[in-house]
Amino acid sequence: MIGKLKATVLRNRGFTGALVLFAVLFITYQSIHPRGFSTAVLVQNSNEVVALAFVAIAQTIPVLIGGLDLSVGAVMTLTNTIASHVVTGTPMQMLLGAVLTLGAGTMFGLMNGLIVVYGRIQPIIATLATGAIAIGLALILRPSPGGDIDGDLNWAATNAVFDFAETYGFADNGNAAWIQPFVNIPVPLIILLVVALGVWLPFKRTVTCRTIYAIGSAEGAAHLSGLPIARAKIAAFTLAGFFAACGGLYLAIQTSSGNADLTQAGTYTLNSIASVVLGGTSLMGGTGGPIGSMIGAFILRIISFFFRILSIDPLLQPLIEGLVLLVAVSLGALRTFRVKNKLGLFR
Amino acid sequence: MNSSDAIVQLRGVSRYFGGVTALDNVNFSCKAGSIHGILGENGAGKSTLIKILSGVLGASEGQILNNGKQVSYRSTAEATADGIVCIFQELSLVPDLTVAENIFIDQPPRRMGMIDNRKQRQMAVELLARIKCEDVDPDAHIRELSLSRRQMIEIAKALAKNPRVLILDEATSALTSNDVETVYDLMNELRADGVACIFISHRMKEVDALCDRLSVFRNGQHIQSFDKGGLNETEIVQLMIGREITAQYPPKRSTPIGETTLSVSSLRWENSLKGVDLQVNAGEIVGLGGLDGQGHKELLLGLFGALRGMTGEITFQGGTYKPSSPAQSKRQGLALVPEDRKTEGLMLEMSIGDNILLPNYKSVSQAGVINGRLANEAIAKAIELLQIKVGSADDPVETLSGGNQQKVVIAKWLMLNPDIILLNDPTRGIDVGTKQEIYRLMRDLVEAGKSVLLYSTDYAELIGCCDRVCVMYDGRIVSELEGDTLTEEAIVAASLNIHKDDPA
Amino acid sequence: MTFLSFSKPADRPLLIALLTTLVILMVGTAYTLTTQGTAPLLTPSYLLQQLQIGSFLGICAAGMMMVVLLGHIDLSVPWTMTAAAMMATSVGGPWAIPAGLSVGLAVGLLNGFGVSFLRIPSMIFTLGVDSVLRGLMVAHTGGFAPQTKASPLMRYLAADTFLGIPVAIFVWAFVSIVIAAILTKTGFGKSIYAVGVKEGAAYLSGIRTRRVIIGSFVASALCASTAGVLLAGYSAKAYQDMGTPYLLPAIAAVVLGGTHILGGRGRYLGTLIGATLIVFLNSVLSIMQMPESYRQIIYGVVIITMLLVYGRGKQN
Amino acid sequence: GPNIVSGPGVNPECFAPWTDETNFMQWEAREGPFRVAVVNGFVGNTWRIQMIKTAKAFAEDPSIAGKISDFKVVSTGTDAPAQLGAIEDFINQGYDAIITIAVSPDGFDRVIRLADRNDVVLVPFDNVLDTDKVMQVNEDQLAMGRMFSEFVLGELDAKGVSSGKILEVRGLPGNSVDRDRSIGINEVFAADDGDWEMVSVNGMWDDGTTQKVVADAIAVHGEFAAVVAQGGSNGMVQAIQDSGHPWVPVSGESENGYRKALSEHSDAGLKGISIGQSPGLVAIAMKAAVSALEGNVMPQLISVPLPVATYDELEDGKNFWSDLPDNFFTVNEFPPCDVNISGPAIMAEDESDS
Ligand SMILES: Nc1ncnc2c1ncn2[C@@H]1O[C@H](COP(=O)(O)OP(=O)(O)OP(=O)(O)O)[C@@H](O)[C@H]1O
Ligand SMILES: Nc1ncnc2c1ncn2[C@@H]1O[C@H](COP(=O)(O)OP(=O)(O)OP(=O)(O)O)[C@@H](O)[C@H]1O
Ligand SMILES: [Mg+2]
Ligand SMILES: [Mg+2]
Repeated sequence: MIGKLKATVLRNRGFTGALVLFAVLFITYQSIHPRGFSTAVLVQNSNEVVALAFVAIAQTIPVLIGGLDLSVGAVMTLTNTIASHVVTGTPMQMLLGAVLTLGAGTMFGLMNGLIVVYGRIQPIIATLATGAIAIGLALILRPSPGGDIDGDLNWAATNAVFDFAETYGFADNGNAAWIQPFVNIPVPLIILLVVALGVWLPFKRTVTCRTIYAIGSAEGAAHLSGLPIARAKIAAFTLAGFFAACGGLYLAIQTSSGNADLTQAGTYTLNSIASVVLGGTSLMGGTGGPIGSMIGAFILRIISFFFRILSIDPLLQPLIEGLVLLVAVSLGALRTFRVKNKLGLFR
Repeated sequence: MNSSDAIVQLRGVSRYFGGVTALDNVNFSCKAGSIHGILGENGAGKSTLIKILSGVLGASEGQILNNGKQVSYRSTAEATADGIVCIFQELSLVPDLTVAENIFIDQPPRRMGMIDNRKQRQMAVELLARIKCEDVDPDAHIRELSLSRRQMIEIAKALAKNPRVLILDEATSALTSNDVETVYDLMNELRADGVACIFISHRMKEVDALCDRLSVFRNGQHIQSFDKGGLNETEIVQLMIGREITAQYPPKRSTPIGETTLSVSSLRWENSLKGVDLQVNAGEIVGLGGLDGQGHKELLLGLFGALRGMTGEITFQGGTYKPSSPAQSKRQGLALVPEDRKTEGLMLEMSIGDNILLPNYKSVSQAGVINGRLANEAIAKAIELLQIKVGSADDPVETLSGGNQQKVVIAKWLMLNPDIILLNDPTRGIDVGTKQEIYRLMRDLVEAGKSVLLYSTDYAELIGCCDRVCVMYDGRIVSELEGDTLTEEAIVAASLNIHKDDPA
Repeated sequence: MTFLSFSKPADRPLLIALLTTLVILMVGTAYTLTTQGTAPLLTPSYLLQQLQIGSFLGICAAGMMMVVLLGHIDLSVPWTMTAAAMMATSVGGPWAIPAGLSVGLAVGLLNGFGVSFLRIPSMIFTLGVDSVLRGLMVAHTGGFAPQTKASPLMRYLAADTFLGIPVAIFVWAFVSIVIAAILTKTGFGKSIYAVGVKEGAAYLSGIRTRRVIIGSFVASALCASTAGVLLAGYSAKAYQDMGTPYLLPAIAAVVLGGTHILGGRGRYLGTLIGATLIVFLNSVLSIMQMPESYRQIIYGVVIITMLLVYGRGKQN
Repeated sequence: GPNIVSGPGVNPECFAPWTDETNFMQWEAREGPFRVAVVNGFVGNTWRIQMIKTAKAFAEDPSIAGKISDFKVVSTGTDAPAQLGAIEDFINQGYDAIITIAVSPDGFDRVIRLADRNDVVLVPFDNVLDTDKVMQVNEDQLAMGRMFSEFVLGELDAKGVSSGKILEVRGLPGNSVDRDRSIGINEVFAADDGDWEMVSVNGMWDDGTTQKVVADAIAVHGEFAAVVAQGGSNGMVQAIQDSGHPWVPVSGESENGYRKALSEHSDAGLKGISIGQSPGLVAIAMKAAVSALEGNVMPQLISVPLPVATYDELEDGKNFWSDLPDNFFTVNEFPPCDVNISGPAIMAEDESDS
């Protein structure tokens, strides 16, 4: 039994490592924060991480098939601008707008998938190009930042459950007894977990998902085993598009506006890759998963949280941030030094 | 033959790869409830044949019939659905998925449309029991398993699809003798259940033991089919390689052994090598025998510098020698022909020439710049020496068949003219003809005063061409057999470590 | 000479890229003819000036190709360029260029070490190195207010002309010849391809794969720093963030040149053409005063279409 | 939150209201010393570095040091959630005032709401927000654009040129500052009776890009009557010089290098105007924040006078420094606000001895 547990942990070293690192960083941060462990701080933290977490999840799935999606940041930006146009009006219209936004992102992902599978273009390049296209479209939709998404929605979606209830006046403004256990949970966190787990866990138990892992691990074998390779690849990029759109939609709600920011798109793509790696997913594909990447995103964010509570020369902060990132990803080297059979290195 | 009761049947099937004709107007059929062996040299077209049967490749010409009705499968999935299941020469397991997931990879048990992991696991346990692999943890990742174990899982995977036609393409090449037994029993069961098995192997013994009917292929053509016992071994081999063959193994050492080339004492690494003592002298072929996973591979890799943290004394050519990396071992005069030519030995998509030159650029460059003329000469010489069947030295290696690929691996090392060459099961999946050429080559090397250390899964081979055989058991060398003591019985006994003077 | 031959089918991408470049120039000329009745695009002076500016990209691409052939990538190019330029100008005088190049050397060794010894995926390790370099440069400017004036030699190499041809183009040519020679004429070059195809097999063939990897990353970083030093010479000074516009175009140039992004396949001539293509695409777009949005879309579409066409080549 | 009150505000020569319609705001006074944070976005360019150094230096400045008990500066990079997060975090930590350069003119509703709830003074400057709910500090970009054009037109007039191509070098697409300056520039030329063909290129406010696009434009269009750049001025001058294009009237930012060039080549015809978006704005924003915390009446939108210098007003050692690097921004001090930290003082000396 205990042996089994040990084996499982060993098989998911990367993930376990990420979890531990996260726990350490988070607890340290919260305990030195003047208002550590308070709802306000949790809400703030989750608000900051949601968009990145979604994009990191999006990145994970193409990475699992051994590809990379350099368009996730751009798709987030594109959907962000779309949302800033369509998520307005009556609640019904807003809901419709949200669906439209997610649909658009999913379609874009589907397009990536089709190009990769039927165009036979390496994912990394295909998405580099489609990413540029996405940014172009975003710039057309929002030549300059703007759009106003309903303020209540913004307030409700970026707060704790209590304020949510209060804003929309249900559970008698969040004072009902049944809701008390939840009032302090940040809404953004709920959104993130519900969407991520709600989509991923069922998907994980399909042959398509199994094929995604198989492709990343040994495409030839997957092919000989008669697995639906094309379907799986297309699914991977489509899902990536969907999750990137979730990021874009939330970003739009959070900033109640749309902004076709080229640099920001780039930042998010690169950070998504960093999150995936920190989360213990191998860029070779085949091992890991979105949950890990979510934690990777948390880790990435927490690193910068520290600058706000410690006094560090502002002109040294970028350096420190860079070094910490470098060291964090270099922890992956521990594996290398455990490897006694050097051939094990070349997998 | 009357094709009425044939379950699968090929009519005038041909397959071309660019210029190469892999199959040439083949008519072939096999009956339900029989085991049908297919024999042929490397490149004879065996794999191509079964790849066409099982939907991996399409036929360029001709038609395929299943139970009399014509079919053309566009994917293995379609073939499987039709009851045709194949175990391919190149394994089809996914390293990062668990054993259970691999066994039921494309048709897992479902509940409400979703994979039912518990059920899958328990079904896997049952299957593993059926193939006598209870030791394998269904949750283990394939990565963690040895090659022989993987081949057994392959078989389990095939059984899980309860096939009506089961095809094994050299599926037993890496199996240890007792696993092979298990497979025999299974195939006999299946035959009893009316399943048709197509069995491809280069081990005459196995084919003999199992098959009811044999078909011989030679460069793409179906030469002849006959019932078991219809022809004797030499006749069969003759059909396969299309010429008279003389004694299978070259005569043993004629020259006296020279001084010690390599001597190893109490070599330890992790828990695979537990104090190996070994001597290899100039002018002799030393064999490594024993069951799978007793540390042969580690020993060879370790000597070649691919393992870290190995302890023990090694002297090589009189000097102490500490293997630290293949590059350094190469310079010292060692060479290694690795276990898996496809992933460790060759750059499949690179040209034959580049593959041969890979370790040798120093020798064909002047002042760090490659001299084209020297390079081409060197390549031509190597191809000539090993009689590699190539169209042009610029073709990718992947277009060669297994045997010729293996020759390329050996060729690139011979160019360095090493003092000792370590071979890890070099004749696995290689046809008789090529095997003989390789045996002869080894013999020539040692005649020229070099040394050879040969690990083989094939006992006959060890007995046939080694001057001395060291049998490994549990990371140690438990006995050395030479001359008359070198018999199959002796090796088997030693492999199982049943000795009157047993140390352990 | 073999370097210029298009014989193999694998060379179709090169031809296509070459043709595309010409088409782009034609389109641009058609545009200027209709709008202004002149064809500046085809005047030698303009072409030379474009190639002069293009040489910085071309040199980056040359280095990038060395790592792409390994199946790796170097995302530290932007701040390697910047750091090299800023160090060169801070040191100044005759030691300016050596200082700049030694930055490249150091970065290359670091990247190589991380990728070959620590076995961290280059995608992420070089990304980390890039942000470290950025941090260093911010701290450097913030803390030490360094000199930023390019040395006369830097000016000469980047902005001056020789026999009427910008010196920068000669530098680009020189780098090209060196890289092409390494790739086609040396064991190191061949080993790069081998490692790109299958590192494990290369390792077991007695190739010092770690040295090969480090060597390639050093080459890449040296090219980047050369480009940085030149760019500083061209602008007469170094400034923060000067390398950022060069990363993605460099990768695109390599890929449009027919080099396989997963390594093992590709010719330098292709990269050369790819770089030229991007340079002229850029200048035509800016002549048309194309707004950023459509610019981005056009880049994307061009890359996709060309790779689709290349792919067609592979199938039949 | 603040109350909307009627003016006049405190210290008007420093805190000048944008227009006479501009509202005034007042927070109730509280006891100092205060905790102040600066939340910067992108960090990797000279202007931002100079801004951060100015902020640090000003926080030590005797005129204000006593009123600030705790001062933090963080840079979040171009990442809206991160910047919003940082601001919210400082609000949670109970800071009294938060100065920021917004990464986007929009999307700050939540933090504004939180700031008001917790009586935190939030002061965007440089890249300001499209809202009148917060106190903001900026220079009038539209006016800057107009001034660029008016000066250039004046010079052309003096040369007797009344037609030709004008090269406009724009900045970051989608950025509000770029938009406003460009509007200003173009409306003046449109209004002028000479016939001008505007050619506009995108310099991203960055010397390298500007140099490249200007060089391209010259190569394609031949000669320009004038060049109106809103940034990357060094690159613009460099390109004109290298291409052998004759010196013409120009406009640009306030980099030291640009002013050096103006003073050096003005006789040869490089007659230029230099208006700086000054990194010193941060100091004024800090000062405004403190003054607001002290309960003074403040304009909602504070217009900082444009620091203008034309080629004939340049004086070595006073408003430019021929012996110092090109990159730093010359205008940094604002005497009316007794912000007296000069560019060279912080950008041209070693940290250790400043
Ligand atoms: N993908 C391919 N491209 C080109 N030629 C191929 C390809 N696959 C097989 N061939 C050629 O077809 C012929 C038959 O190959 P095949 O693999 O069927 O031989 P085989 O009998 O299986 O040999 P072995 O016993 O070594 O497996 C060989 O000459 C081989 O070179
Ligand atoms: N060809 C290779 N490519 C990449 N990494 C390698 C290679 N060979 C070894 N390594 C790794 O580099 C480090 C040193 O490996 P090396 O081959 O030198 O064996 P070693 O003897 O343990 O190391 P060293 O020789 O440096 O003491 C280890 O992390 C090893 O796994
Ligand atoms: Mg075969
Ligand atoms: Mg070593």
